[in-house]
Amino acid sequence: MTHAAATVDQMRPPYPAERGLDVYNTKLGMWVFLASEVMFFAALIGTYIILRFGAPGEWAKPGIVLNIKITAFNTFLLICSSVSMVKAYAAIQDGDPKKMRFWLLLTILGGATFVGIQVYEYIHLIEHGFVPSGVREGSELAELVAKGQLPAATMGLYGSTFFTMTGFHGFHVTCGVISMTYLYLTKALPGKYTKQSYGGIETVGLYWHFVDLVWIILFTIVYLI
Amino acid sequence: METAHKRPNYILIWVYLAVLTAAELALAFKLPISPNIKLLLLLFLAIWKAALVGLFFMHLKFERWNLRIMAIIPLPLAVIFILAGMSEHIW
Amino acid sequence: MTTVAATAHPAPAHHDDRSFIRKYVFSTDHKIIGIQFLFVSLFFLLVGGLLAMQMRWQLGFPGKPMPGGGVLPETMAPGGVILPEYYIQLVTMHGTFMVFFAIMPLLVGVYANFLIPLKIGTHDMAFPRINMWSFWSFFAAGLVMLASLFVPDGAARAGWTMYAPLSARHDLSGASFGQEMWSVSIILVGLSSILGSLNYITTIINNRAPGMTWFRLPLSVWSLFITAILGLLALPVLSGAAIMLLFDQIIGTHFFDPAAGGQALLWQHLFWFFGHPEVYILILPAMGMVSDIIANGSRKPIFGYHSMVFAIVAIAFLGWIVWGHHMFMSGMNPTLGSSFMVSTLVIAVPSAVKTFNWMGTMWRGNLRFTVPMLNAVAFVAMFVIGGLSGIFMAATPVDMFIHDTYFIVAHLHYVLFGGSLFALFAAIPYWYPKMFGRLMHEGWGKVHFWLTFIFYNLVFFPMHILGMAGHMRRIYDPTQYAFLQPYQPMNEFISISAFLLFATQIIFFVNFWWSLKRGKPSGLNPWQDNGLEWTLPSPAPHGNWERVPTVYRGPYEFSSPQVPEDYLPQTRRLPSDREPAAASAARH
Amino acid sequence: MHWWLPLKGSTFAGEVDGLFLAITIITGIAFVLVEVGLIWFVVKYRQRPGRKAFYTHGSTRAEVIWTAIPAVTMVALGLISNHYWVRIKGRNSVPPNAYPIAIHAKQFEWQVTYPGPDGKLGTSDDFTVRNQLHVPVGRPIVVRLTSEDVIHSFFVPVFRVKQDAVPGMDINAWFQATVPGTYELGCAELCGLGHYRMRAQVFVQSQEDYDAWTKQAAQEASS
Repeated sequence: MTHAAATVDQMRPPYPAERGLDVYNTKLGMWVFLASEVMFFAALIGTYIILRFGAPGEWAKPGIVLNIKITAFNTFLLICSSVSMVKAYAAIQDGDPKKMRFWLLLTILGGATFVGIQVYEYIHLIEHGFVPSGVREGSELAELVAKGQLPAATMGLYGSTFFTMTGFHGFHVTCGVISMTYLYLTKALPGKYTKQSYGGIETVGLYWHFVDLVWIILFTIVYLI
Repeated sequence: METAHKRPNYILIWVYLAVLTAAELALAFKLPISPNIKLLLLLFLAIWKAALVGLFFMHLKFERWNLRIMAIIPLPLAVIFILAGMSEHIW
Repeated sequence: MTTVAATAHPAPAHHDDRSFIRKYVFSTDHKIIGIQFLFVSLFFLLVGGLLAMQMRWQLGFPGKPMPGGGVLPETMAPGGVILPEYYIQLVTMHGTFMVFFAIMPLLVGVYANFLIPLKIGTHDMAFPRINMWSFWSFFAAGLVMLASLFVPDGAARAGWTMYAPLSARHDLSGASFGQEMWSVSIILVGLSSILGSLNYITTIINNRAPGMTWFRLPLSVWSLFITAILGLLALPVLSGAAIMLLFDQIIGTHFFDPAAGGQALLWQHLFWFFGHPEVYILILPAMGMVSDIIANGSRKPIFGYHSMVFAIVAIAFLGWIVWGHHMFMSGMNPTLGSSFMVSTLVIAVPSAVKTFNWMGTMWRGNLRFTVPMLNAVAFVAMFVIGGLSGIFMAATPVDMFIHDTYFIVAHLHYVLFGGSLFALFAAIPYWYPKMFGRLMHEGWGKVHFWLTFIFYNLVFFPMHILGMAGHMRRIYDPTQYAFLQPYQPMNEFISISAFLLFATQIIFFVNFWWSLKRGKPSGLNPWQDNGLEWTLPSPAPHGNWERVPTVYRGPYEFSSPQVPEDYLPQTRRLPSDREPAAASAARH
Repeated sequence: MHWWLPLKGSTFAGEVDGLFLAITIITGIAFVLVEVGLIWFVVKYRQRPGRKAFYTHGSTRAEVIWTAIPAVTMVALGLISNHYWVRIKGRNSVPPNAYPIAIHAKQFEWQVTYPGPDGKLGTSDDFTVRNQLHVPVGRPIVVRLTSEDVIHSFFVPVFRVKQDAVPGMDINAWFQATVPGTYELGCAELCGLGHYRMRAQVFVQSQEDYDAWTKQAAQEASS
């Protein structure tokens, strides 16, 4: 194994503080990556805000189009999984790998359920006629648009932005679930995380909390406002 | 990297987040107030929740400034972009 | 905090038992990845050049059959005569290849990978495997883009800036699959750059050798660091925009389609919000490497090291708030135009500081005109023209006339060819020995330099005059316009010079290949430089150092009175030097 | 063939050209300074055996000077440019008495709608002509630009005026022609494969000629 590969899983910075940030490489790398993720979501969310701000007429009513109740539950679920993630992190810091495995598994389950519910929500929405291009002809929503309960001019924009933003968030959650599962199977189960070495848990945790944070913003601006 | 800082009470943060989410829902669908105030309050609550996650779950509260900068740098850029894009529609 | 454990890894150098595939194909060695980037992006440079030649043929000799054009299919050039729809594909793909697949990977992909670990004194990148993925996603992006030239309906047709709604709606552009492949390819390029950037940033922050403080970093590393930050934050915006464009194209969303409430200008804001930092991604590394080469060639410390660093930082910071200057005529809010004009003009200040500091470096030097030095000096001379012509378009009333004319084409080529490419013609022979252990041929290098310098100016300087006549960009046949007909001889002149310029590049490519096997062996330090990389054998071995070196001074101690020679390597310990505090831990 | 800018055909062409000249002089000085300096250094300080370069890390005074001079110049240039910009393209720049003409751009033609005898757009006496822009000399004209499909750009080199026509937006650009004659209007923004032939004739006429043409064209359009 090369030197560099060996340092990757180190919980220590490669060099003393005066030569770096006093943060080990993977953690620093994850923070740097998250900075770029912020810009990615800024592009998507910014697009949404700008389109909505300059929209021709009234914005679509989320309360009618979407199923807020189920998404509110999903939001709660994601918050819970963030807490379980941080509990896993606290457990391994205390040197309790068993408790860590329990909380990590709970996080994975929470994340997977979130994705499952989101897929269900998508199917439900598409059945009702809410699609990325707006409203499907001849569907339930199309009737509401015809009756004037939903604005025809902005449904297309709402569909575009809604599915793109929530879809990419869902994609990020899926990536998080996959990487946590991978870490669970290859590192947590074989007992490779210890009180001294838990970099993977901390790093994937940062990612997971970031995904949760993005959802908090998305839930408010897409579903509630 | 031992935990030099006092560990926050994660369950308490969780309760906070849950209560704030419930408050958001109530605000959005139950309270009869003007849409503009609602918008501001909802954004405020969302930022509050996001800040809780960032500060406690992602431990930004306990990191050094040079790492916090990493998280902060993109934010003004995003704000500049959104404001410029919005200004198209107010002239 | 002690770090003995972290630094005491066995050094892997000199017993290399990796298989061929692990060593040269799916390599995680930063130097091999750099070389992979070099070969692939030189190929794309050639492709971009070939596309430009076809454009120049059409502009110089509109409607005449192109020599050798008979090999092109009927859908592009029946009987060798270029069709308008093929011409706009050429325009689009020339820009796309040169920006995303030639200049950017040549500067960042090649030299960030190759130089950063060598110059800061570490064994490899912080995340070697992510680094490998960065190359392979770039490679996949390149293949997709190249393949798009050959699909039915041809490649993307909306210019490299892909202004919506032309790009978003196939019924308006006439392209279909090619347009979608462009979006996919750009998403992959974005991924590649993000992965690369996070690696460079982490490596530079965390993995510097003992004594390598921030203000002892060579300017090349400083500029690559700032470039990586720009790339990290700008490319995700492009990827996001390209994703939305792709969705508009394939799943019928309406982001950029005004017919359904979308906004055409939104694409421009997104694109240029990425695009202007991108412009600095394309020039900052060139500036950094030229600084290294000019100091070396002048045998003098760089003039005003700190202000050079602050100028890089200032350019990068201002680069985020000037994007609107690409949109002065787009119907953007004119008040916003005023603020963008001021920020754009202000960016001339750090650029001027850099130019004067390069001149200050040469002042009272002892100038050695090696091929890298010649090209580096040409960089300064040409970048000045590109920088100064930028002031014209920054002034909004003047931009009203010259926007989207050949004046812009001249300006951007003075920066990207005269700037970035001359810097590469300096950097490639300069670090060639460390890559391949041999020097490139000096005589042919000089022939290539002089011919390129002459033909390059003959091609691009007259374009200013075309622009002042109002010659629009991206038009297939300028003779359509009566007011442009008198300028046709100038278009012919430019085209012939362009063909000669292209032919001259063959010298470079032949020299490059020939020297791989036949070049003069270079030895450790052919340019008598101070950098850490020159303490290693050429080519540098896998893992770089047996033991991480210790740094005692900055990289530009040329002609120091402390030693009789005119250079003083960063690792050489003089009796007066103190051991850096961090070194005691690393030494054991 | 000119080696300098084309004919000044509008009221602000002189201002634009003046600014162009001013920037040419400013940048010309910087250009000569740098290039002559470079050549001088290249010749004077070329390598000679036995010589060692002058060892210096820079001079704060010199750097302050060459930071301050460009900074002051650029800020001044920005203020001057902004003065003209506000007058030409600013929010309230369109003269109130400007004569309105609507131009609808589409792949690949310019549909020019004239207000007819009443001088107002949107009334029944409007008429549309393809690819011909007739304007009376010496009178401010406001062009209302719209686009059917993609982004086009209205560009008349002799007027020094350029403005994109963006689908979904309604953009006003104004100018006042000063020299009667026939000129060309081109599309300056890549708009598809016919971009290069998206051109129109511009006729700057005296008011009488313009009125006569309007009468005739309105008849032709209605018949």
